[in-house]
Amino acid sequence: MEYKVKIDAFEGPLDLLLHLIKQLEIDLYDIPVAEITEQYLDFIHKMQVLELDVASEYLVMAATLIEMKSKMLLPKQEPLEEDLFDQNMALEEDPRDELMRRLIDYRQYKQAAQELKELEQEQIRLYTKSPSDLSCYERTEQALPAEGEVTVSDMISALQRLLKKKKINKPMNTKIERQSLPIGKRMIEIVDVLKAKRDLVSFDTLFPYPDRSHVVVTFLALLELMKKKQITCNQETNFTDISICLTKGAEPIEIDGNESSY
Amino acid sequence: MKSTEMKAVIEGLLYVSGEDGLLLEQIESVIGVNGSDARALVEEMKQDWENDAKGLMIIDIAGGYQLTTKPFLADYFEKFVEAPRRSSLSQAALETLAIIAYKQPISRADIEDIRGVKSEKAIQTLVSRELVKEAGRAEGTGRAILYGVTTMFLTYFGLKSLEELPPLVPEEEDQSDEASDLFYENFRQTVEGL
Amino acid sequence: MKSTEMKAVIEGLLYVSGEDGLLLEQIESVIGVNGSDARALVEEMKQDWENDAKGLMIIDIAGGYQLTTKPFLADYFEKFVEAPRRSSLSQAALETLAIIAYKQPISRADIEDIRGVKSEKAIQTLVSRELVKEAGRAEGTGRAILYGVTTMFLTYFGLKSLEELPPLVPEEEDQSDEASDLFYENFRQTVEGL
Repeated sequence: MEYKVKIDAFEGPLDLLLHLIKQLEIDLYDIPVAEITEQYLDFIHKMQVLELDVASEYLVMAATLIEMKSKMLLPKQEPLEEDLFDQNMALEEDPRDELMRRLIDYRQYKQAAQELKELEQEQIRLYTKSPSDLSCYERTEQALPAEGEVTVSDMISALQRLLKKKKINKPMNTKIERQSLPIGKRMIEIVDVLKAKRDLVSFDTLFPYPDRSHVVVTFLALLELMKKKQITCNQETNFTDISICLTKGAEPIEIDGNESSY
Repeated sequence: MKSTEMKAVIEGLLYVSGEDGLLLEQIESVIGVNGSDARALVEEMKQDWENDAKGLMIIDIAGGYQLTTKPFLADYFEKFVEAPRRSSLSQAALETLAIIAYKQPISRADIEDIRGVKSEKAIQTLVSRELVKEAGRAEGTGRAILYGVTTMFLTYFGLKSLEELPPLVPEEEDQSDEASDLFYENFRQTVEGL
Repeated sequence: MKSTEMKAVIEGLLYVSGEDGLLLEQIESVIGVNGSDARALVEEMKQDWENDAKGLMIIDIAGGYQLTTKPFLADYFEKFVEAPRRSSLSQAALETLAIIAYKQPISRADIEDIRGVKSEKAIQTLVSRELVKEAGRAEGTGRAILYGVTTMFLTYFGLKSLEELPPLVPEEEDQSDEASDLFYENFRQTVEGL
């Protein structure tokens, strides 16, 4: 028989205890130590039967519970008259107090974590973009911030953000790849862009995606358009940017959008 | 400058700032208005954008504003960005983060004391996601690292400030926890079936 | 889907794509319309946005569209980069600096390859602030300038030497908590193996 257990693990012995307390409908402020210890040990024991690696924290808690149980079993000493003050102190020293305090404490953070999770789930549905590069607006003579204001970790986190951004953009590229853009379609697009600009367009702007097949298709489309005398390429001198425009007075041609799929 | 133009400038600033968000002071210094006027403009923009043809909205985050997409777009974006934008935090990380947020500055030992389990890995995750940072050193021997939350923490959970954190409720009964109930039930059945 | 809603989705997509731009095919696949309808919608949006309160506009790029700020905002961006901000060096500068520090000697082309954007200005700024310097020339044609960090860089970040730079750890996939994972992983395997 196969069991598909679909849950998160207990977050530790306190979490497990809280769970048992709830399960057994126990009052957290008056824990029956014997009962809870038995249940806890039972659980741990069964995990061991299943040959699970029981984390040491669970075993430490087991020991604590056993110790507590034995303390509770010790006969209470009759207080002497002169110890009246001490007796009050002793009353407060219920061996369960420490555990109760920890459980209550832990439970409130567990609840806070739950609330954070809800906020996270709302927030995760909102998308933003990474900040734009505004360095072109910076004046180079601008003074450097004081030493210590910028740390190595600022630098590293900037780099991490960059890598994260690249990772996010990746799937979009693979998606485009799979669609295998026909050269004809790309030719139409290029002509559209050139028409819209009514001006010289730099070579680079026609290659906005660092996606290999997109680059290849764009390049082939440009060659095809040149062959058909639809576009003209200019380059002032060696190694300067190439600019492209529609050939003036060229006879418009019919482009088959599905032509030679790459 | 007319207020329409100011809005246009704010929109542009929000766009270039992206996920970093735009501080109120930045709006003030760029368009030369005071804080309350800047705030009023943004509030107006928020209202202007409440129509169906707008896909973007302005949210309040730590000391300023951020431009984000509206929640209903998430369904479409899951098609667009095939990987989830960011993985959500594990239960361990969330618990650790809650403790740090409410008790900061706090040492690892104190966190582990509250959780009852080792939390090194969880803290490391939170630091690497920039939700938590070193916030000083404890006095005394060892000078343990103390942790605190970052501005990113506020942004991540869409909070304006730490005061917006829901108050801790010690008395309330534990919320029913279906996940672990199920776990426990399955566990019991499995064991009994052995 | 109504056309207003489609516009909202396109606006959201344009925003999230930012400077990378959005391909027409992407619009088609996300909202499930054909190319000419998508194009018509964007053209309508362009017109809608021709009002003074809009700081953004849509421009044509090869095969698609890009959201960008209107040209008149440039003056404000100059003020903006000088306005107080959270991190005192821009993301662009920090990114570029980090790449140079870890990969030096490195050419501008290689930096741009990693960053995916033009980086001439960022490098120039870093050079003028003496954090980065020319550190030789590449072999081969062109003999591109190679950049490296300066002694000033080390002083500035309080480093004795480059060896003190922390090693780069690729951000792991979800680093969920070790302790509970071990506990649970074992349990799951055992249960599934029954």
